[in-house]
Amino acid sequence: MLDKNGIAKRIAKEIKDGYYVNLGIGIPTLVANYIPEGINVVLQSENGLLGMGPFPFEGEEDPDLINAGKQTITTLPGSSIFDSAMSFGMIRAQKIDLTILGAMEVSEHGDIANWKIPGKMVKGMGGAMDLVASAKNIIVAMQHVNKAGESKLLPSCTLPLTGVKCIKKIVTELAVLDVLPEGGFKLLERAPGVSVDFIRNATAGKLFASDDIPEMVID
Amino acid sequence: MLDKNGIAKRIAKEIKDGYYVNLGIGIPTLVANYIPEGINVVLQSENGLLGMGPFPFEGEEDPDLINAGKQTITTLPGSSIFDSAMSFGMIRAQKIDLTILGAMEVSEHGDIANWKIPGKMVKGMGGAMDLVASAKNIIVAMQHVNKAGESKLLPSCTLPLTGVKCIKKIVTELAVLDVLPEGGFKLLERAPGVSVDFIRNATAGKLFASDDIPEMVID
Amino acid sequence: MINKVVAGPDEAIKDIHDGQTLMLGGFGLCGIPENCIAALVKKGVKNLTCISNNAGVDDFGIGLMLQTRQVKKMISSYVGENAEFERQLLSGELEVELIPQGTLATRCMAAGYGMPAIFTPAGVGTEVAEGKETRNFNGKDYLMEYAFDADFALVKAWKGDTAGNLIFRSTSRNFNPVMAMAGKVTIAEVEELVEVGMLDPDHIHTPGVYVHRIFQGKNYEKRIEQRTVRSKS
Amino acid sequence: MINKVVAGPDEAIKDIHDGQTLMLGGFGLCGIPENCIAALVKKGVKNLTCISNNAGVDDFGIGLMLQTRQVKKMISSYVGENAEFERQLLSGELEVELIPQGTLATRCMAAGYGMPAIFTPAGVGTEVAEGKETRNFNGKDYLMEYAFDADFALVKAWKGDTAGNLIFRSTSRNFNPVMAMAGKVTIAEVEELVEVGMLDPDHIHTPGVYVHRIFQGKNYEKRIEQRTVRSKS
Repeated sequence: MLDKNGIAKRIAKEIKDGYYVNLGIGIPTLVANYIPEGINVVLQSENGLLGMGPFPFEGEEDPDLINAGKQTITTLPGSSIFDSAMSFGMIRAQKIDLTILGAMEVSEHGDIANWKIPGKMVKGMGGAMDLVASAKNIIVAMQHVNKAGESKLLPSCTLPLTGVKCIKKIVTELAVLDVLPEGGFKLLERAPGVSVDFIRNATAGKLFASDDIPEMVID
Repeated sequence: MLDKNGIAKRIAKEIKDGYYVNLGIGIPTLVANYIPEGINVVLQSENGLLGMGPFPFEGEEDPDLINAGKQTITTLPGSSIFDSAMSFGMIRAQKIDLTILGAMEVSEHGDIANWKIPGKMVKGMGGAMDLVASAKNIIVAMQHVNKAGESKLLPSCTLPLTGVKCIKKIVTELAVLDVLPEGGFKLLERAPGVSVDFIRNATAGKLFASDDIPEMVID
Repeated sequence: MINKVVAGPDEAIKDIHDGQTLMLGGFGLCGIPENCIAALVKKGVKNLTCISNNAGVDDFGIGLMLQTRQVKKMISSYVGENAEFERQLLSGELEVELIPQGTLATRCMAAGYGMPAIFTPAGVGTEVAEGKETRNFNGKDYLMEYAFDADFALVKAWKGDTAGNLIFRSTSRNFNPVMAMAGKVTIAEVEELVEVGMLDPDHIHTPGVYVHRIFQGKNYEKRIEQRTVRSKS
Repeated sequence: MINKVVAGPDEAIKDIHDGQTLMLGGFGLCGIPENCIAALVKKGVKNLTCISNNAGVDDFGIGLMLQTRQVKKMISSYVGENAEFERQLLSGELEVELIPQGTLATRCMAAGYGMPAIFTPAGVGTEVAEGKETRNFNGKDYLMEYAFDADFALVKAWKGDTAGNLIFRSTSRNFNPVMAMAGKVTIAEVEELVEVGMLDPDHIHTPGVYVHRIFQGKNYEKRIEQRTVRSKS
């Protein structure tokens, strides 16, 4: 079973040289730490930056330079700044190659819910709805089951949706899965030491698994 | 009867302090020469400039700095440059206070034709259709009659239209006229020495004229 | 050039009235019109509808106007980290319309570009789409969203000149340029106000035609919401 | 950063094929991709649809591609001052679609911003409106115009870096940034190509994400179409 960093490490392997990538808050942010050597990637922050660099050294924080999570960050040589309309313009126009974001639930049809829990204070969708509706390539980083032990990979979402039929790949602490165009989760890889049956039990939606599902290779 | 510079001078009196103005090609361009002292005006060139200055001194022409008529020009302190989408964005959003342009024909309903003569080579409408459709305040600078002696102020346009119901004021070599919302040209001023009857004869569209139409004051 | 300079925030906002709709630039606490917000609190104008990506924190940004109950409605994409906001929302004192961040930005741009409506796929199939026209182009569904209609836009820039030309610094640009374009009246506060001719025409982010009033702000706090650093070792 | 540099115009345009749709930046002869046009003439690719505000003059700009009969169709707002253009148009060799200048710019922007269509009042009630959907918003009629779909955009910038970031100079900006956003593949030629880090992130007009290939051009003629001057006396 993977920890958060393990999930981030596995997702980092999906990033190809030359990709422009948007990382959501939470586990996706960690992915930046595991981008393989020799792979040139440009991170977009949807408030209006291409070429997000690491956190600043202590004492060098610039209040005018933050990311979409409102964290102080830095730029890199080759960075560019733009307004929020252009930022979401390039997202809508699919200039961003890969979007990685978290989810509360994903359905076997690729629907995603990640912004609202009825009865709880709703903070807002931020850019999530724009990102899931527009991105050509989305990976969801999430826990397979919630704290109550219930599967978050469902036949259909129970929570208010963020987007419909948009998720194609999921990486959890247990597995890597594709969402099939005809519906259903296709098991691609198991976390080290996790059995297919264990994953099946943790997956409420339809699961397709062949007999020999390989273990993930992370390092 | 006014010459071209006279028409331009009379139109210049319509410009108020603080106006952003777009000047079309031909007589409208001359208006810039007669803007009264003490009146602050910013000229927009729709290829992407606010704050158009005079022609450059000989030898100081910059091929990267031209106006919408493709003439070499200069900037002024406070000028700004932008792309053509923003330029027409500010035109559509009515941020430009006054547009002055030429016409082949204007109808008594405020329709304008100034881009195409069937059977002749058509060069294109350029920005004219955007300007007439968007501007809140348009003055047409034109000759009252064409070279064949026919009126260009008509009951309805005979040439392909540039825009409909958009012209509110016309200045010709003979007169200043408003286009009435209910249709018809209302005579406001006569050119020095020109009689109302003369203007009436030169106007094919409906003309409304009171008994005492003042002469234009130009200088 | 046309001089847009006013003495300060009080004069700039003097004709903002109860019940009007304001756009406020900024993302989180980054690039917010601190001086204008302080002046609005001082003036005590009420029943405002505020269009802003976020709603500040309890004691800063739009949060200050929430403390004084000046806001009737917030139109935002994300309103977290604000206890007073949450209290007013749950008690029904505050109306909130949550819209996707890109839709928010693009509805501002639409207003500034004279486009009455735009199409975006954001929110298709979700509750955001309820009551909205959906239209298919090339096999993909889009929502039709309308341009905003705001009485005033309050924006914060780094540098500005007396003609209203604005330059923003780093990611404090965010929503400021698109809101500057969108206000019926746009008020810009700047850290440094310069004479015309001091700014390179090629570097101007917001042309002065969009700005009606400009003043040099004071005492910028520029509070950091999430201070994240790495160690030098 | 991702390196977008190619050796020169021949390599940059090597996969442009007969029958494709190209956008070409520039207004008149100002800010046109001179090197790419020369390479296209050399390559001899044919039956092109060219989206460009103007069509050059007889012996410069797109006019060069008209001389060699490489253009099947021009989509422009103004095509004056070109005898060969006129000849081909009248003889039926060349197809021309004239559209309002603002509509042209905004259809490019729509493509770059992922908006399938936009609304503009330009052309309402004229022959431009024929066959188009008209829609009334707030008492005013607008035409629905579609985003362009171009295989390649060829733009000319002043400076660029190896990551494809572009800065334009003065009014040679014109259509270049909106076309740069709109091409499926965007090729930028620049007067000065620099390493990443040499351009201020706040001054970049076109972020590198929109640019697929960049090269430093040579021998810019920058011909002036209407040389207008005043005397010093």
